[in-house]
This record gives sequence, structure tokens and C-alpha cells, in this order.
Amino acid sequence: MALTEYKYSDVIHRCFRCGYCKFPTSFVEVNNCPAYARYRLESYSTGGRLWLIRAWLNDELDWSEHLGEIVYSCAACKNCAEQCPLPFSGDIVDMIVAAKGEMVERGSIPSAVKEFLENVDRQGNPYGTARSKRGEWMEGTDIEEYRGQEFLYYVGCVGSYDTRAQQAARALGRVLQKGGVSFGVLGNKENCDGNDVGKLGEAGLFEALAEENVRQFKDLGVRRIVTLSPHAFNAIKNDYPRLDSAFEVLHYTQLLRDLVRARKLDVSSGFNAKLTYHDPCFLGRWNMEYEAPREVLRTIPGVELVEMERHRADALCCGGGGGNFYTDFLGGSEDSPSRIRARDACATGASVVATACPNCLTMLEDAVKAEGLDDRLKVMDISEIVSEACPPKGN
Amino acid sequence: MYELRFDERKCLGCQTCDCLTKCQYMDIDVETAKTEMRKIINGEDSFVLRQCVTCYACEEYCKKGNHPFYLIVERQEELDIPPLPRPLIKQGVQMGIPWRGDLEVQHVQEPFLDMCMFPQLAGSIQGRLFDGLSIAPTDTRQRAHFFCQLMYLHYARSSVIRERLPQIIENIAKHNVEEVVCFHDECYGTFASYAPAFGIEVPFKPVHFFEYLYNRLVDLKNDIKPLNLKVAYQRPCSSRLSSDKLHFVDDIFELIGVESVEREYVGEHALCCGGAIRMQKYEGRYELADDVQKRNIEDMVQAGTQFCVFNCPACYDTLGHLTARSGINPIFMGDLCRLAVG
Amino acid sequence: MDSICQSLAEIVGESHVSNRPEELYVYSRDLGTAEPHLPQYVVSPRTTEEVQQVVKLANREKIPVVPLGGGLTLAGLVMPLKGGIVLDMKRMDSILEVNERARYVLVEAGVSQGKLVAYLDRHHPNLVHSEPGAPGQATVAGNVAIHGQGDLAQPYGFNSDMVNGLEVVLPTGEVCRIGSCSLGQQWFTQHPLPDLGLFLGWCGTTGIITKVSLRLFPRKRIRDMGVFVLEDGDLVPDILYRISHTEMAGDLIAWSQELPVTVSGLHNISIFISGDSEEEMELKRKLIRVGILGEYIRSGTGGLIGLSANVRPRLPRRPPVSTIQDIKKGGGFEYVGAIMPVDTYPECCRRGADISARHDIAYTLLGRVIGRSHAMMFSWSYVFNRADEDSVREAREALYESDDLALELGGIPWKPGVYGQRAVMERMDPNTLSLMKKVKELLDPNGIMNPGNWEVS
Amino acid sequence: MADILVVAEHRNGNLADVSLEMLSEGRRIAGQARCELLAVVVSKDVTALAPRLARWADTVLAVKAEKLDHSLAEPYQKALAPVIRERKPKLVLLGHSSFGMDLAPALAVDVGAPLASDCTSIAMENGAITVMRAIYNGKVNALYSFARCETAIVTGRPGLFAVEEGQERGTIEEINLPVDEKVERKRFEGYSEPEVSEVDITKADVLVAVGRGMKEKGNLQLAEELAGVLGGVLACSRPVVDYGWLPPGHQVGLSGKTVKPKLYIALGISGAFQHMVGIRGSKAIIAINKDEKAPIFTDAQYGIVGDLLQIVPMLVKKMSELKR
Amino acid sequence: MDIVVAVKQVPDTSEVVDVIKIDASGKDIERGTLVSKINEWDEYALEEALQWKQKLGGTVTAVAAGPGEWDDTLRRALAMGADRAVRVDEDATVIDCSAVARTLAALIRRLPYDLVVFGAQSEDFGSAQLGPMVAEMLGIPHAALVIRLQVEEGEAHVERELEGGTRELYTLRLPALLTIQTGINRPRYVSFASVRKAREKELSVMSLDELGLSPEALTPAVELDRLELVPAGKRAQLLSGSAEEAAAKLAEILRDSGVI
Repeated sequence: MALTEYKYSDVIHRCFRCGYCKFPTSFVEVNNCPAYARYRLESYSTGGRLWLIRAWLNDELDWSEHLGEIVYSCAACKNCAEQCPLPFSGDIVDMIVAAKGEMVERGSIPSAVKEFLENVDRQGNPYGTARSKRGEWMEGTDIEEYRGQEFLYYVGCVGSYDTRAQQAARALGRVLQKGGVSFGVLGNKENCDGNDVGKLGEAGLFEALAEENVRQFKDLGVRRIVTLSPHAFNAIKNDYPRLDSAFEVLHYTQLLRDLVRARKLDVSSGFNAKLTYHDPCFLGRWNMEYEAPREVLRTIPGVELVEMERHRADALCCGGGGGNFYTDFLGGSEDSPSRIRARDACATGASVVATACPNCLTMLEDAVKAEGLDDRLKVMDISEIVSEACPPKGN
Repeated sequence: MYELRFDERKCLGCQTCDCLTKCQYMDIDVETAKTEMRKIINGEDSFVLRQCVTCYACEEYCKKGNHPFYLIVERQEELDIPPLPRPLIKQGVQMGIPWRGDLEVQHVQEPFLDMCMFPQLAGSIQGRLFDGLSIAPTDTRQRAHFFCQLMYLHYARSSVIRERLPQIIENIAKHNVEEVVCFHDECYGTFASYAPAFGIEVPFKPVHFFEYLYNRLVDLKNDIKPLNLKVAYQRPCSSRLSSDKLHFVDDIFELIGVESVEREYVGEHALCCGGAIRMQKYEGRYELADDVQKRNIEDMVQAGTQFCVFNCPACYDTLGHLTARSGINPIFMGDLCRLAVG
Repeated sequence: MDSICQSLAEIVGESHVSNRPEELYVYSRDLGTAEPHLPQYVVSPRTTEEVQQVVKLANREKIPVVPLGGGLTLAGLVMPLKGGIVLDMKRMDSILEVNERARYVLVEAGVSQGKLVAYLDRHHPNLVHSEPGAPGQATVAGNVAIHGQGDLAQPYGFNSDMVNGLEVVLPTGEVCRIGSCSLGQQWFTQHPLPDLGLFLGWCGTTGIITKVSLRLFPRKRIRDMGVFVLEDGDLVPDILYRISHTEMAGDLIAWSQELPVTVSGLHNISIFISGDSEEEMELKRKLIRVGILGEYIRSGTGGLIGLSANVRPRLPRRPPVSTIQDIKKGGGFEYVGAIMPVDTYPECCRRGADISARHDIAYTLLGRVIGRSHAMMFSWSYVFNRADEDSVREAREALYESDDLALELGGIPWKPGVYGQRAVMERMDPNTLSLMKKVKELLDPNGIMNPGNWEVS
Repeated sequence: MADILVVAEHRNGNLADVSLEMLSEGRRIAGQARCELLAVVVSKDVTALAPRLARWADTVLAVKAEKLDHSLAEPYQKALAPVIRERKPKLVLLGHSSFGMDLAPALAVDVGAPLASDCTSIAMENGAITVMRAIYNGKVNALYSFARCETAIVTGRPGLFAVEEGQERGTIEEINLPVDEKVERKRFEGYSEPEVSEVDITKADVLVAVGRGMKEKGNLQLAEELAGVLGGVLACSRPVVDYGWLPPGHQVGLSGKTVKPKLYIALGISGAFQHMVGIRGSKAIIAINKDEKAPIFTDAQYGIVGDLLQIVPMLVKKMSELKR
Repeated sequence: MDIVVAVKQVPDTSEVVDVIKIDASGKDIERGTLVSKINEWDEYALEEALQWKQKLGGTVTAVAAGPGEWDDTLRRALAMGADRAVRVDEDATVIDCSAVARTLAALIRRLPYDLVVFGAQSEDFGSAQLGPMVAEMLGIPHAALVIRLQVEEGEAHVERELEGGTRELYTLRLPALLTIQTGINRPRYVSFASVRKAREKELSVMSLDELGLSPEALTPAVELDRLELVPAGKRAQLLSGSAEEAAAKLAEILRDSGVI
């Protein structure tokens, strides 16, 4: 196809491949790009990826499953955007997403991505598990269905279906109840938020999901939303407004921060541990929220917060972004970003690595086990930590 | 070609010669002043042309509404005795040449703020103080099209100003607004003082940034939270071209509840930031710059200054980090006002 | 996967070998103007042993091996001119030892400049290495292998002069250690052993450097810089000579460029100084400002910006970010660097400006002093638009002309591409040339090491 | 008159297992319904095959066809159609094998008989035939009967019906099949055997899957032995690949392959959701794990709670005993 | 080359064991909560057809015999690249394979075709009957479970998948009918946008009598009496006893299960 049809055809050749995109600001390691960290071949660096995309669009290269995997191995973590010194740095991730979109339109995408998208289309989640099972995570809780409460608690696919993430979803439910927040959930009526679908280049499906969600939210009279997942948070905050939706959306760490500030949430039971915090990309680099989670953790008695060498805007992605938590193009090696991250966390001497994203949670959980660190390092979602810090009901 | 409207009779008839006698960088009695001014008027060399640190102050000292400083700069150029080394003059002059695209006229409406060379500072033009304010330029690539050129008074290159200014004025006029708020004193001085002095027509009314700020603050009076700070105002050289607007500084301070500290170098006696002086070629200028800056800051410190308020980005750049070093926070007037209205 | 790929995979593991079109495409291209050359395999080893096995395999199969570091030489030195295996060394990136007292660091070949800077910053604040002005992923070994220079070139010379020892995999697969490390564990010196300088400057045609011991230098707490501006370029050599005489300056760079317009037609000398106390700084500033530059300033021929306790220094971010290549919005940038007598600065500039004008590229000229103005690395830079063939061609021609110019003015192109190498060898003393040939044939009987580079016909 | 007709499938001179299963089943039904069992085989050399069929069948119809040394659908159809038309069996039985799938439907149309395929049980009570089929991935059983027809064709699911050695001494009738020499519209070109490449776990009927619970790579030996006796293939969960114990091709689950084996034995696999997604299609899941709360036990039909390193060798031993 | 592809829409029952419920009639499942999808095998059949169209030109027509909802699947076929789609309007769930075969045969007879492809079987009922039946009705040669296809000069060279990975090689004179096994190709992804675009393509609906078929002619010869849920063992039956005893029990279970 002609290069001109590609939205970024006048920019993509401007990447010099100087390689800043591989580093964090401090330059401590060359592997701050999750895909490059995993493979250490130029083709998997942002620069190599852009050059390959351009070659493909110019018909210098044919599409192949491998090319697809290279392009889709981008976790959309935005480290490159953060580090690229050139004026178009802000467009880099979009350049890659647009290339994915091109592949989607031509129908040539890696089979794992195809599964992901078809599952979401059919069952409203990447796993292909029945829509009618979406609410099962709530079993045994007294979390209410949404009917006009102040907040809609949007759980998201991972929190709804992944057995590990379900624990975080339930923990957050408990914490919100303890904090006296009036909220409800959609249960089986909840649908995929589409954030990762969009990042996989399936713009059409994303639009459809977004429209459907916005319609449902509006019909139910939703005004304020709190999300478990930074991915959903990102979509609702930054993409949904295009469909003239005006919801106030908070990531749960922001809501918890407000609650502890206002002394509405009692965390006096505390949590005695030295812990480190892993910044989820869609909370951090995508939405510049670095403080709220840390503030929540700091207010918990007994918590000693230590930082990893690479944190905040320099945090290494867990490798689960851009659908990779499912497609897993970055897995299966000790160089897998999640495992590097597990080692980073362990190196701080912390006994708990906290995060605030169900994707990161599951990625790191597996990584810590794979590294055989499970006896030294516990992976927890902040919702779970706060839940433990809340005194049991009654006293 | 445009020529300086300088009333020689007024000057020659002057008994006080405040222009030179009040100079803080030259020690001149009335007699010497008369002789030297005569030389300068007659186009002869004078030590004044060499000793002048180009602080603009004499424009203000002169009670006759004459333009002693403009005249000095004319002569420095004619007699080729510029205060700066040639390479820096060339560099400075080239700074004003647009090279990153032609003028792009944005659609704007009043009130309209002219950022001159400083679109990169547009970031601080936010909040209720600036509601409904159109800004140009917002793109650094466009700035040379708005550059008021006045700085070349430091470079003994008044001719460059005259050459380029009409085009700049036309560029701004293309936004067809009647009033132009000037972010920088230099611009205001250019349109309100320099242009008339050389008979260059200005088809719009320049408004001093402080006047705009003041009026907005009055509108928002009820929302102002007094800051209760002790501040010193660093008066830029170009402010000497608009003494009539200086009162807005105190008016604003009063409105936002800050106290202007009692100190030596205020108003007429304000000291130059030293930026221009340091670059000058004459023996001892570098040390003079150090000295001027030292005195200025010590004066602020003694007066118990908490914030040093700037309007000129050049002053801020030159002096800001030094006041900070002495524990005095540098801040732009605009930002100070924003603090007050929250 | 063919059999060779299979055996490579057995050496370094499947994830780190490829013969797929995608990898071959990326590794067939240099960032500069050089024409692409496809490799057959791309391999990224982790250990010296793996490198050895790959080289041995290459000998058996008679396929070329091209070691690649950061891939930023721009001159196409790491392109597989005759196909074969590209060895991406960047996975070998452990910093093995820093000897604080003897002031050296031992690194694996793939360690990036950025990583070393960050490491020293954090763990050895009193030590610093001479850092080239390249993006952070440039490798330490790659830089010494091409006789690179860094920001300590003025006081201490070429980075390759700072090498205390090397570990090299010979083209026939043996591992060989050069320097004190060949006797024991210490990596503190190359001297006084018989000179075996067979690997630096050979651009990977005589072996693959796997470890480097590099000298480190005192790192002063305070840094400052000033820019001395001149109209007359003829004055530059003398001023550089006199500043270096004071022995107060660190990096000394004279430069002249057409863009931004502000600096057009001027010559600038960037002067960097550092010290541990304000007193030391003031002394150094004074000696340079008053002692050397004063007279030029008073006469109005030169102006100084900065180099004052009271002026905020405009220090470049370390390592500096190079965005120059985007001026044409084309992502293309290449330069000819040459080691030149400092006296030739004015001529280098004049003629360089002409070349740029002929090819309609804004001139960007720079001379970095090496040693006490023993020499300078002078660079003629050319930007181009990667997406526009003509633009690429113009730049390529300008580069050839610059190579010729460097030689004409009595200098030597530094890390030249194939064109420059030929030009150098044409002018080289035949005995020297045949010695090079003998050395190469002795070390690399099968001619598998980065063939096409430094080939004596 | 023949009541039940079994179509015998053969290749390389061997009868297909499924044919033996169908013969046994046919025999059983014939026994209950007190009717006759007829077996049909078509081959260029029937002398070897016919006698074997005669162990179950009362009558073996041995159809000689030149050039035909394997079961191919078209010649079989040519041979069977007239036989069925003429003898009007109540029930025609064949295996739901690749051969059966190619032949049965066409045959059914050819002779105008109803067809029920892939049946899991077959019954004939006083003339009325009923069958059961597993549909919706074996989650639902469907019971069918045949309405007003002389002949019903049924194909049986391979591997499901027990083989009982037949005792009959049936008679063998040989007939010749006129292979018409008119240009064939479908030409048999031969066979291609799979080149031995890396095992494809998605195609294996039996998978022995190992997880983190194997503790160390050395212990995979045990699992391999078990796979050996079960004629299965090694599969694994994510961590095992992470550890480099097995290549990624063996990985089952979300990030690995999705498998649908007949039998899935999970050794030391806790049954994390990501893993279970990949095995949901398995017919039978058996789990051995030290943690009785492991989620794997909710999806498994059978489980053993205990130490793999003891149990697995035992199981290997028992299985090989039973096989002998 | 003109190719006709038969497709079927099925409920997605891949995962959801416990949500399958038998409806009141006892002869069908409750489809309310179930999501529909294209039959997996048919997707491969379509992809194969489209790839040959790309190589040899001609047309691809997607056909189906089913109710209105099935238009979704035909639209998907059009989105994948089929030129047109025809649906015979009938409730395929109440009739048997031969009846569906008769319907499709009647339709296909009216279409131009050199090649007819079916999925080897359906995900829901898995009868694997339709293709060969239709071939027999059309009087053209067929091959079932095709895992490799090569078309040239009016002939189709095919490989049929047998047990244990062995393949049976045939050459068929066109026109012919093939049933396609999964894995023969990699079906392309059908983007949301392309489905929307496909709305412009022709999707025609025909009634039975337009095909000259009477409902009587379609009464099933194999009658569905009733459906039963296969009881899903909620929790594993744990085999107790020592390692040896437990292992012994399991060994017997394995033997009796017949899987081995």
C-alpha cells in the first residue's frame, strides 16, 4: 500500500535510531524498553521497530508473523516517548499503534492478537471466558450492583476474570466499603473498556466498546467512576471524552488518597513491611500519577517505602502493556521485563512489591515465582495492602 | 529614512543636565555634562560615549522630554565606538533575523498580548488573570517576527532598530487589534517612546503589561488573598522609557498585599541587572557587572527581601539565580499576581 | 532455520540469533548515508566464550564476522559489506571492576557510555571517564576501537590512549589478553610490555574486543563553561594554543555553524573548566579570561559569554542529546571526522563551508582539541533527509569531498568509511601498507573479520 | 437376510482399531436382537482380512477390487451401495474415522438412508434403533431415533467401544467388484507420512503436563516415563518454560497452546486460571498435586493429593503391569 | 475460478460449561445467554477459498441455510472478502443434516461453481456429514478433511488428514467439493471497520419454495428425541490411600476409561 495512506508517513523516517529510547533518564541500564530488554536485538528497539514499519509500508519487507510480533511486542509503555530527544517524541507510540491498525485492517496480525480481539468482540474480555461469568469475582462479597450510587466501580477484564487479580478487585471493594464510599458495580453487564484493544490498533472495535460503555454509563446515570485498572482509567479519562462523555473518572489510588487525607479511611491497623512500589505505565507515564499511590502507602503505619533504581517516569514496564499480558510476546525468558522488574524489586531489600494495576500484579506475581523469589518477595496490589491496614469491622 | 527627533535647543539651554549628572555609572558635574553633551550633539567624540553602560536611565532623568540616550546610541554608531565587541554585536543583530518560516498570523481578539521574543514563557500566562486573553507568538519559531528590536540600543545599532521596526509593527498590526498588551517593557518602550522619537508610526495602542495586570486584579479584587510578602522590584532598563507606568508596580503590590521593601536602589536609583555591562569590551566592565550585581543583591538582603520581582526575562536570567543564591526567590510579576488570585 | 543458524542458536540461545528478514533488514543499515548490505545472521552473544565459538564456527564455514557496538559510527564500519554474521555486542554489558585507587574501570565490550557515566556518578563520584559526545548507547569498546575521543581529550588525549588492557578474541578464535592482565589479575597498565597495538583503530578487522580496561580521571565537583565568540577564524588556532598553555581548561571546542542564524558567520570556542572549590574555579577563570582573552575583548575582536561565577553556565546535558540531525526533518546525519593539525582550523572551515554550499546543506564545523593542541578532531557534518534520495546523495558526495579535503590539508580521516579508507591507503607509504597487510593476514588467515574494511589490495 | 452390516476399514493389511470396535459392538447388538452380522471388506487381497472379520461376523462379504490395497471411500461406496440396496440391512455400522467421514455421508445419500455420525452409544430394541451423540464439545448428550427407514447408517466414535474378541466362525463370500475403467474423476495418489519434527501437543491424545511442582528439571524424567507408558506427549505450564526445562512448544495455557486431548494428566500444576484456559477442551483431566486446595482439582475428574516424586513412579509401574 | 463456500453460525460454547441449559422443549439449548460466532472450520474454508481467488481470480460466494441471525456470519464472510452471500431462510436447528444438505445442494446448483468448500464439521453438532452429502447430491467428486490444497489446470490436488498424522493424497477433477480441516491456513483477522464496510456488499435471502423445496421434503430422517446435560463433576474425586494405593486406583481408572 502506498506510504501516503499511513498517518505518520511524513514523520516516521525522522527516527535517527540514536537509541535514547532504550534508556531511563539516568542511563543506568540500556534495557528500559521492555521489548528491547527481552530480545536485545535492534529490531525490537523502538528505533528498529519504526524502521521496520517504514520498510513494510514501503513494500521493502513483506508482512510476516515475526514482523507482526516485533510490532506487537511494543508494550506501549511510553518510555521511548519519555526519552526521545526529537520533536516528534510525543507521536512515537501512536506511530506504532497506527502501524498495528494498518495490520488489523489488512487482517494480518499475529494469532495471539487475533485471539485477543476476537475474544473481546465475542465475550467482552480477552480470555474468551463467558460474559455471564464476568461477575463471579464478587461471589461471597456483599458488593452492590450499580443503581445510582455516587461511584461506579469499574473493575475491568483482568480484575474480573484473572484469579489473582480478582483478589485485588475484592480487596478494593472491601476498602471502599470501609471508607464509606457509596458505589456499585456492573457485574455481568460490565464490558471491556477497550484500552488495550485500542493500543492493539483495532480502532473500530475500540470505538464500538467505548460507545457501548458510554451509552450504558449514561443510561444508568453514572457521573463518577473509580477504576481498579489504570488501563480502564486511561481509556475513560483520555479517549471516551471524544464521544462527548463527561464522566469524572478516578483511579482508585486517587480516591484512596482523598479518603485518607480526609481521615475517612482508617488504616490504623497498619502494615508492617519494607515495601517498594512499581509504577504502572498507564498510571505513571500515561497519566503522570506518581504521587497518589505513594501517598496512600506512606500514610499506612508500619510501611517503609523504598524506591527501585528506576521509578516514576523511569520505571521499567512489567511487559504486560499493549495486550502483552495476554499475547505474551515478551515472556518466557529471564530477560522478560517482568522478571527483570522482580529482580529490581528484590534488590531494594523490600519484602513486598506493591503495584496498583491488575496487569502488573499478575505479571509480577508470575515473575517472582519464576525467579524463585516467592519466599522473599510478596507481590501485592495497593488495594490489598490498604485492606489489611483497615481495622476489622466493629472496632 | 527615520531620524531622531532631538530638540538640540532644549538640551543646550538645559541648566541641570540631569541626564549625565544623575548617571550612576559616571561621575559628572554640570559643567562637564554641558561640554560633553555639546560634543555629542555636534557629533564629536566624547568619553561619555565610551563610559556609557547603556542603562537607558538618562531617558528618564531628562526632564525636557528629550532623548539623550537615543542620541548617545546614534553617536556611538556613527563614530563607530560601540560598547560591545564586534562578534557579539554581529551575533546579537543576527538574533533578530527570522529563519524558521514566514509570519503566520493567528486569529486573535482583544485583549491581545504580544510575547515578543518570549513565547516559551507563555506557559505562565494562565489562570483567571488572563481569561480570554489572546497570545502571539506561541511558537518559538515565530518569535523573530515579533521581536521589538529595542535591545540593539545596547549594541550601538539604532539603525537596525529603525530598519526592522516598521516590518515588526506591520506584523503585529496584521492581527488587527487596536490595543496591544506588551509582555515586555522593551516592547512598550519601543512603541510608546522609541517609535514616536523617530517618527515611526504605530497603528495600535500599546498597553503596559502592568496596567493590564492591575486592571485584572481590580476585577478580581474579591478573590485576592493578600500574600504578605516582602518584595523588591528589579527595574529593567527599558522601564526608563515608561516612567509614567512605574506607579503600577506599587499599585499592584498594594492590591495583592505585598510590601515593597525600603531600599536604596529603587525608582530612579534602580541598578541595572548587569547583563549588558558584563559583555562590554572596556577594561573593568566585567568587574563592574560583578559589583553592580553584588550591591544590588546585598541591598535587597539587608532590606529583608523575600521575593525579587522581575518583568524582564533578561534581568531574570541574569540576576534570578544570584538572588536565589542569597535566599531571595526570583519571580515574575505575572506569577506573583497569579499566586495572589490562586 | 538453516544448520548454521541452528549451531549459532546452540551457542547463544534461540532468542539471540536470527536469520529472519526483519533482523537482517535492520542490521543491514547504518544510520548514515552508506548503502545497505544484508548479513546472513545476527547474533547477540553474552560471554567471551560464546564469541569464541561463533568465531570458530565462522572460520569453519568461512563466513564473515562483523562486531557491532552502539552502531553509531555513521560511517558504515559495522555494516556487513560482504554479508556474514553481525555480532551485536551490546548484551555483554557488565561493568566488572572499578579500581578507585589506580583509577581504572574494567568493562565488557558492550557496556554503553551512558551506563558507565551513570555507574560512576552513582558509585564513584570522584572518578570520570572521557566521554565522547555520542548518544548514550555508544559502547566503550567501540569507541576505543576507532580511536575515539571524549570530553577529556584536551588534557588527556585519545580515548585509545587511555586503554590499560584488552581482552580480544582473535579471528582464529583464541582469547588473548593485552597488558598487565596477561600476567595476572591487575588491569592497570599496558606498559612496559612489548607493544601489541594490533587492535585499536582496526575497526574489528583484526579481532573482537571483549573486555577493556579504561583509565579514569579525577572528577571535580564544580563545572563551568564559557563561549568565546570571534568573527575572524584565523585567530582560533592561536587562541587555542594559548588557552591550552594555561593548563586550566578541560574540553576545548572551536565550532562554527550556519544555523541557527544567530551564530552564523561566527567562530565560537567553547571552554570548559572544572574545580573542587570556588577559589580554584576563580583562578582558572581569571587565568583564561584576563590572561588570555582580555586583550581580544578590549580590542573588540572577541566577546566572552559566561565563564563567570555570576553567570549560570549552559552546560550540556551529559551525555549530550544530539538533535541536529532533525534540522532537515529527515532523520539523517553523518559527518567526516578527521585528525588535523590545529593550524588548519581556518582552512578546514573555509573549505568546509564551500563544500556545504555546493551541496546546499547548512555548514556545521567543529574542531575539538586533542592534547595540548597536539591535534584536533575536526568534523564536517551533513544532515540529510532519509526519505529523499537526492538529499542522501548530496550528503554522500559532500562526505567524500570532505575525506579528500582532510587528506589534502595534511590530516587523516578518522574512522573513515570505505571511500576514506581507500583514499588513506592510496597515500600511505607502501612499506607501512604492506606491514598492515602482513599483520592482517597473520591474524586473520581466512579473512573473515569485518572484510571490506581496511582491505589492503 | 442380514440385519447388521459392519464396514471394515483397513490400511497396510491391518484392520483399523475402530473397525474392531464396531464389529464388537455390532456383534453385541446382533446378539441382543438375535439377528445376523454381516461384515464387508473391499480390497485387492481379501484372503488375509476376511478370516479375521469372520471371528465376529456371521457372514463376511469379501469384495475383491484390483489396485485397491487400502480403504478408500469411493470404491467402498461403489461396492457397498448395491449390497445395501439388495440386502437391506437394518443397521450399517462404521467408524467415525477419517475414512468414515469421507464415505458415510455420500453413501447415505447414495442409498437414501439416514445417517447418524460420531455416536457414543448405539442400541436396537425390537427393531427400533436409537443412538446417542455428544454435542457442544461433549457438554450435552443428544438422543436420536430413526424414523420409518429400512436401513440406518451409524458411525461410532473411535476409542469408545470396547473390543471383545469374537468367537464366530463366519462364512466368507467372495465377490468381484467391477472397477469401471472410465476416466476417474477422483484419483488416489498415495500416502504421505508425517516427517518426524518437534511434537505437536495440540494433536496428541494424551498429554502429561508438568508444572512448577516438579521442583527441578531432573524430575521431568519421571513425567517422560509416564508419558511413555500412556503413549502420551509431555506438555507443561508457563514456569517450566521460564525455567528452560522444556522448549516453548510444549507450553499449554494462555500464553502457550490450547489443547483438547482425550486425557490430560497435570503433575504439580496448581491450575492457575491462565493454565486452565488452555486445557478447557480436554475430555478428561487428572491432577496430582501436593496442595489439595489447588484449583486444578475443581476441573479435574480425578485427583491425588500427595508427593509427585513418590506417586508418579508408582503410577508408571502400575500402568505397565496392567498393559502386560 | 468460481468458488462457493458454505458457512454456519454456531453458539460459542468453547468455555461456558455451566451456562448451557436445555430449553423447555428438551430438544434445544437455551441460546439466550450464548454468543454466536462463525463455525471455526468454516473460517478456514473461507480463507482457503479467498486465497485461491486471490491467486486465480474469479468469485467467492458464501452460502448458508439458516435463520436471520446468521446474516452476521455471512456479513463476516463478505468482510473477509467474499463477493456475495446468499442465505436460504430456514431454521436449521430443527432439521437434520440431510435436509440441510438438500437445501444447500438446491441453492448451489443455481450458482456458478468450479469448487465448493465446506468446513469439515461444525463446532456445535460435529456431524461432519454435510459436505460429502452435498457432493453426492451435486454428483461431483469430494474429499473430506483436506489439510492441503493445490489447484491447477482444472484439477485439485489435495491431502486428506488421516489418523496419526498420515495423509491421503488425491487428485480431483473440478468441479469438486472439499471439506476443510483446521490448520490448512491461517484465517485472516476481520476488523470491525471491514465488517462495517461489507454492509454495501450483496447479501440475498431466498425462501425454500424459491428453491422449489417443500417443507415436507425436509422432514428429518434422524429424529432428535431429547437432549441431556452431561453431569459435570464439580470437584475431582480424590483417590485416597498411600502413594501406591492411590496410584493403583488411578491406573485402573485410566485403563477402564478406554482413553489408553
